[in-house]
Amino acid sequence: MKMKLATWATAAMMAASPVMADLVFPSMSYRTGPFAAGGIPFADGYADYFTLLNERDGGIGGVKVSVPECETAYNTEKGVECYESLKSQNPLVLQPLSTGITYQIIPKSIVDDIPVHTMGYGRTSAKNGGVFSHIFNYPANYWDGASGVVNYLLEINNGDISGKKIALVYHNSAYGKEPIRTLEALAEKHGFELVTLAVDHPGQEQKSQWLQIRRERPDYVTMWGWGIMNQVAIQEAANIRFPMENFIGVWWAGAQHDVLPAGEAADGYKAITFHAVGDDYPVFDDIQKYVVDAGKAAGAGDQVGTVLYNRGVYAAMLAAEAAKDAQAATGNAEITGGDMRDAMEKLTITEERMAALGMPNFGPEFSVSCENHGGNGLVGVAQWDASAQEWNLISDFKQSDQDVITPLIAEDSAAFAAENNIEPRC
Amino acid sequence: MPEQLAFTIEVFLNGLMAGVLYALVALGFVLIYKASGIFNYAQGVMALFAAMTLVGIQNGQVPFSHLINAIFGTEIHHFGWHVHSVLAIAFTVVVMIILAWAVQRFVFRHLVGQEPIILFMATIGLAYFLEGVADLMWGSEIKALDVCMSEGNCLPQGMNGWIDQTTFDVFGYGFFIDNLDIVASIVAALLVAGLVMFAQYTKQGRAMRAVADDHQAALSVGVSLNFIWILVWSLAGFVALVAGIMWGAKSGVQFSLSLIALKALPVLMLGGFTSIPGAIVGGLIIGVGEKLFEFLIGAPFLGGATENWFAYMLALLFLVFRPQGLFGEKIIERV
Amino acid sequence: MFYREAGDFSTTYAEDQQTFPIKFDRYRYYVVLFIAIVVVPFVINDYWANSLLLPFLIYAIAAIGLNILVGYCGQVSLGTGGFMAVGAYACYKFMTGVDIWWGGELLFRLPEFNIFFSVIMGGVMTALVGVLFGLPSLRIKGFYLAVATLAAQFFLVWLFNRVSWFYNYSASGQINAPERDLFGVLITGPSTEPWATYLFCLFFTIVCAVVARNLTRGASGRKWMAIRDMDIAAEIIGVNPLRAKLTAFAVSSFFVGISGALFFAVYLGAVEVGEAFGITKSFLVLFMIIIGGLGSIFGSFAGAAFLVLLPVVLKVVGVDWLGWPTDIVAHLQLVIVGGLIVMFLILEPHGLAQLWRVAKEKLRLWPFPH
Amino acid sequence: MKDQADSYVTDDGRTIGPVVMEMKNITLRFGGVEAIKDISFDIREGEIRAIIGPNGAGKSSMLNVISGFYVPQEGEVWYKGAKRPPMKPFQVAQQGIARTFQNIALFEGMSVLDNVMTGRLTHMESGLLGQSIWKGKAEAEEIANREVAEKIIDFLEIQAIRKTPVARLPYGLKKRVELARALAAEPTILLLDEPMAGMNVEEKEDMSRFVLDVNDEFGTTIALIEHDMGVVMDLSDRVVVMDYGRKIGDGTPDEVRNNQEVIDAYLGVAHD
Repeated sequence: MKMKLATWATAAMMAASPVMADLVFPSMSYRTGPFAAGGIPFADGYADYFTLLNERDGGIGGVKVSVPECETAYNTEKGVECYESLKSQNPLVLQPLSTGITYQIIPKSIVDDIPVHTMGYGRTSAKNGGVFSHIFNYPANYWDGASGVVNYLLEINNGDISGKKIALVYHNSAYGKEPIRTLEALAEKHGFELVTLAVDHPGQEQKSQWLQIRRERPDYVTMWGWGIMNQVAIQEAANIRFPMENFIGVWWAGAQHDVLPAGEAADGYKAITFHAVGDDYPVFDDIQKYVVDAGKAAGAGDQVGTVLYNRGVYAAMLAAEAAKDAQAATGNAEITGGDMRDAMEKLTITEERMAALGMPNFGPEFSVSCENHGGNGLVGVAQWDASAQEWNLISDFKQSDQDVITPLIAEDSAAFAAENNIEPRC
Repeated sequence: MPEQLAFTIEVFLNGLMAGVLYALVALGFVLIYKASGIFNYAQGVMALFAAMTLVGIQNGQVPFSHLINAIFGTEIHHFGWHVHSVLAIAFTVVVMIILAWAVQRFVFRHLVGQEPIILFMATIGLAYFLEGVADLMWGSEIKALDVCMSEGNCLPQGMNGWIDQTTFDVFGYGFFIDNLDIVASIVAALLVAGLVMFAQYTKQGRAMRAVADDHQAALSVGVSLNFIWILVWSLAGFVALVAGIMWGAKSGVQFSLSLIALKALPVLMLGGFTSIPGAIVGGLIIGVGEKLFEFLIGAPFLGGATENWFAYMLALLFLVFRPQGLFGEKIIERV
Repeated sequence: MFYREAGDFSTTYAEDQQTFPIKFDRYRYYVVLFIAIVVVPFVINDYWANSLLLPFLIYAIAAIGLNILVGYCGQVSLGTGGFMAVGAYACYKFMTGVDIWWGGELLFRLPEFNIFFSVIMGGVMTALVGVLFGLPSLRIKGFYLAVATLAAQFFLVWLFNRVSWFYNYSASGQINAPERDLFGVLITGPSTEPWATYLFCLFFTIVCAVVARNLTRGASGRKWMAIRDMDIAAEIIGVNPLRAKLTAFAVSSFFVGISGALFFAVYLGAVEVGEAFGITKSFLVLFMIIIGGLGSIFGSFAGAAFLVLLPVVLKVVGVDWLGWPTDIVAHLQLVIVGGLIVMFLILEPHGLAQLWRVAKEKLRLWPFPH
Repeated sequence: MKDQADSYVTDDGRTIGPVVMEMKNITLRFGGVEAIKDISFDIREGEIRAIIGPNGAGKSSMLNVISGFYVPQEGEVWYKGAKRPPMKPFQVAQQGIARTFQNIALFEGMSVLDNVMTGRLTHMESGLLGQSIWKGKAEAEEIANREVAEKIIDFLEIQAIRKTPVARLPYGLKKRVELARALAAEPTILLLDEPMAGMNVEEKEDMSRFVLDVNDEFGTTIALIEHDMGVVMDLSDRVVVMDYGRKIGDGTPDEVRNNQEVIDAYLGVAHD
C-alpha cells in the first residue's frame, strides 16, 4: 500500500508543478455537489473574463493569464487539497468561494504569503487588515449586507421602522448565522423587532418556518439562504401569499436560478447586491465576441449576464486590476503573491476606472487600506421581474451603518488576534 | 377560535400533507424490501434520476452531452425540440424500467443469497453510481420542473388562496394548505389504490405477493423470481418518478432532491419495512410530529431547525418501546 | 517463492497468537513501520502531508473504529460523522479550557489541556456519547439500528451548531484550532512543519491500530464477533449482550473521537460542524471499511488509503492529463466510487483485505500453482 | 425412588450424586398456546438425563427454560439447592450451564479455535484496558485458557481443523465443534439439543462415545434431547418423556420402555 501511495503522490506532485511563468489566478470552483447551481455561473464568469484578457489584450501587462481550475464541491477537505496543489503554482490570489474553506485557509495564507479575496462571504472581521494581513473582503461583507437590508427598509419607510417586525430566515450554519449579531444591534438602534428562523441544510422542507412567519406576520422577511433552500423559501413565501416585495434575500439568494423555479409567483422578490445586474455593459459584448463566439467559454456560454456570472466577472476584474497595479508598482510584469497583496491593499476602484474597462457603474467605488480590507460597504438592492425574467437594480449602492459594524469587527478581529498572537500592523 | 389553537390545527394539517410526501418516498422502499429483502438506499437518488430524466426529455437535452463534448470537442447540447409532459413521463417510465432491468441484471443477480447488510451497502454504492450518471447525463445545474397534463392544466406552482379564503369565511380564520400538497395527496392516494389493485387483481400482482410471502414457495409454483424483481424495481422506479415530480415541483430538480431518502428513513423505522399501510401512517405521524414539535417546542425554546433529528428521535424512541414497529407482530425468537 | 512460510513453526501459544505469526509478514511489517517513522518525515512536504498522508492516517483511525463496531460487532452505524464531531468539539473545548457554568454564573474554568491530552479527551468524551447512543442497540437490530444511529448523527450536528458554548461563543460558529505545541514543536496552527503533524497523527494511528488488534484477537473481540455472528447463541453461551455491544460502541467511538479531534485540530485547523461532519462523512467512512474489508484492521487502512487517493488520482488523470472539465471528472468520480463499491460487493464482499489474503496464497505457491 | 440428597452407584459402577437441578411445576405459554404444561423433574449430579418425546412435545422449549432463554409463566427452577431468581441467559451460562443447539449455532465468521475459545469467555475476566495493552495479565490469561481449549480440542479429535473457518466444515464436524465449545466452558450441567440429529450411523456412534467419555472423564452432568430411541436407551441413566407439553413418563430407560402412556404416544394412539 505504501508503495502505491508514494507512486501516486509523486505523479500528483509532478502534475501540480507549474508549466510556464504565467500570471496564475486559480479558480476554486464547485460545479458539483449541493450548491453546484450557484458555483457554475460564478466559475464561468471568473474564467471567461481572464480568457477575454488573454484574447483581447494578450494577458495582463503582456503576460498571459492562466486560470487552473480546481473542483472543491464546496467541501473543505477538497478545498485543502486544492489549496495545497495550487500553492506550488505561485497563485496571485485565491477565491475559496466557501466559508468553510476560507476559515481553513485564513491562517495558512499568511504563512504562505498568498492573498485571499473573499468577496461577499468568508470571515467578516477580516475587514480589519491590521489583523488579517492577507485576507480581503471588499467591496462588502455580510454585516454590510444586513445593514444594507435595514437601510433599504429605512429608505422605503421614510427613515422610521420602529415597531416593525422583521423576520430572518437563515441557513442553519455558520454562514446563515452571520447577520444575526448585526441585525440584533440594528434592531436595538432602530427599534424594530427581530424574529429569527433557522432552516436546516439542505432546506427542502420549510413548512414549519413559513407557517411561523404566517403566524408572526412580520412586515418584512430577509433571508440568508443558499442552495436549494432559496428556491423552496421563495416558493413557500408565495404559497403563504407573503408579499414578495417585502421579502429581501442576501446576495447569495438573488440569482436567476433561485427565482426561476417559482415562476410568476417570484415576481417582485428582492435581493441585496454589491455589483450590477444584467448584461447591458460593453464588457459583455467583448466576452461574447472574443470568448463565447470563439468557442473558448468555460461553460456552455448560456450564463453570460446572469447574476452570479456577473459576480465572477466582477471578481476577476478586481483581481486583474490589482495585478495591473502590482505590475506598475514593482515595474515588473511577472509579479508574486506578495506583490499582489501589497497592490490589493492599495487598490482604488473609481467610476472612471470601471468605465474604462467597459463596466461603468458595475460596482461601488471603494478604496482599500491597511485598516480597511473591506471597502466602504456599499450595498444596493435588486428586484426580480418575472415577466421580463430579469433582475433590476432598484436602489443604488449605499453606505452601510459603520457605527454598528465597526465595533463588531474590532471585537471579532481582536479575538482572532488574541487567539493567534497577532500584533495588529496598523 | 383562539389563535394558538387555530395555528396548531393549521400546523397539524400541513404536517399531514408533508407526511404524505414522506410516505410517497417511503412507499418505494417498502415495495422493494417486501419482495426482495433489499433495503434500497438508492430510492432517493432514483427520484432524482427520474425527475432529471423527465426534465431532460422535456427540454430535448442530449444525454451525456458534457461528456461527449469533453471527449470529442464537439458543442452539442440540445436536440432543439420540446416534448409534451405526458409523452415525456411515458419515456421516463420506459427509462426507469430499463434501469430496473439493468440493476437486476448487473447487480442483484450476482448478489443473490448475500446477507441483507451486503445488499444494503450495494444500494448505497448504486446510489452514488446513479447520482454520478444522472449528473453526467443531464448536467448538475438546477432545473425548473413544469409538468402539464394538457394546455394550461399544469401542476400548481403555488397556492391560489381559495382554501384560505373559504375557511376564513367559515371559521373566521383562514387555514393555509398548499394546493401542490393537495395534488400530491390525491396522486399518492391514487398511486396506493393503483398498487393495491395491481397486487390484488392481476396475475403479476398475485405473483408479487406470493414472492413477498415466501420466496421458496413462490418458486416452487413456477413464479419467475427474476421477473418479479424487475417488476418491483420498475414499480419502485415509477413511485420514485412520482415522488420526484412532486418534490421537484416544490424546489426545482437538482442534487439535493436525492436527500429526500433521509426524510423517508424515520418513516420506515416507524411503519416497518414491509408494511404499505405502515409507510403511510408512519409518514403522517412523522410529518405531524416533526411539524408540531418544531412549532410548539423547537422554534420557541430550542432555537429551531429541530425537524431533522426530531423525526429520527421520535422513531428511535418508538422502536425502543415497540421494537416490532407500528404494524409488526411481536417477534418470538427461537434457537 | 517470494512469500514463504515453510519451516515457520510456532512452538508456544504466545507465538501462535501474535499478530503476524509468519516471519515474512513480521519483517515486512517492521520495514513498513521503519519507513513510516524514520524515512517519511524527512521527505515529506506540505502537499504530501495535507493532501494525502494526514487524511489517510486520520481516516484510518476512524475506519478502524467503525470496523470494530460494524465489522467485528455487527452493529451498523451511520453516525460516524456525528461522533467525529463530538471528538472535534471536545478536543477544542479542552485545548481552550472548559468553562463550566451554573445558573448563568461561571463556576470555574479548567486549565487548557496540552494538545496531546485534548485529543485523548476528545476520544473519551466520544466514547461516553457513543455508549449513550449505543443503548438502544439492545432492543433495536439490523437496519432499524442503522437508521436509528442517524438520530445521533442529526442530533449531534444540530447540537454543536446550536449551543454556542461548544464554539466558545464565536461570531461565526466555526471552531479554530489555536497554535499548540508538544515538547516545543508546533502541532496545530498555520506554522506547523509537515513532519510534526505527520508524526503526531502517525503516533495515534499506530497506537490505535495496535490496541484494536489486541482487543480483537482477545476475549473482547471474540465476544463482539459472537454477537455479530449469532447474538442469541452468544448470549446463551455466556456473553452479556448489552456489555459486549456497549464496549464495542465505546471503543469504536473512542477511536472515531480521536480521529475527529485530529481531523479538526491537526488536519483542517478550522471546521464547521454541518459541513465537516455531515452525513456524507458517515457514509465515506462506511465505504472505507466495505472496500477495505469488514472485520479487518488491515482492511481499514487499505480502504482509507483507497478512498483518500482515488479522488486525487482521478483529478490528476482527468483534469491534469486529459484536460477534461473539473465537473465531469467529479461526476465520473461518483460513478467510479459507486461502481467500485458494487463491484467489490459482488466480486469480493470481504474487500481489499481478502484480495490481499488471496494474493498471498497465490504468492506462497508461486511459481508452482499447486 | 432415592432421596434427593442421596448419592447412589449405578450398575456400571458410576456414582450418581444428589439432585443438582430441579424443575418445579413449569408452565410455558406463547400467547394462547401452552408449550409446557405443569412439568416437574430433577437432574442429578453426574447422570445422563434424557428428555424424549415426539415432535412438538416441548422438549426444546424445556431446554430453553433451563438455559434461561424462555421465562416460564409458572413454576420454579431450583439449582444447587436454591431457587433460581429470574435471570438472563448469559447469567445462567455463567452459573455453569452450557449447551448445544438443535440447529447448529456456531459463529460462522470465526475459526474453530476461536469458537471453542468463546466457550472460555465465562472464565476470562481481564478488563478492556488490560486487553488493549495485551502484554502481561491479559496474555497470560489468554494462554491459560488456550491450554484448556486445546485440551478439549484434543479430546474431541479436531486438532487438524482448529484454524479452519467453521463455515467450511461439514455438518458432522460442526456438531462436534459445537460440543467442544460447550465443553470448553467446563460446565456443571451440559445441555445437548439433539446432538445426533441428521447424522449417519457411524457419526452417531462417534458422538455417543464422546458423550459417554465426557460424562466419564469430566464427570459432567448431561441433559440431552434425542429422537433416536436406541441411542437414548443406551446412553441415559434416566429419561423424561414429554408429549404435547405434558410429562407422561419419568424413570430409568427400562421403566419408561414399559410405560403404557409412552408406548401410546409413540405408536400414535388418538388423544382424547
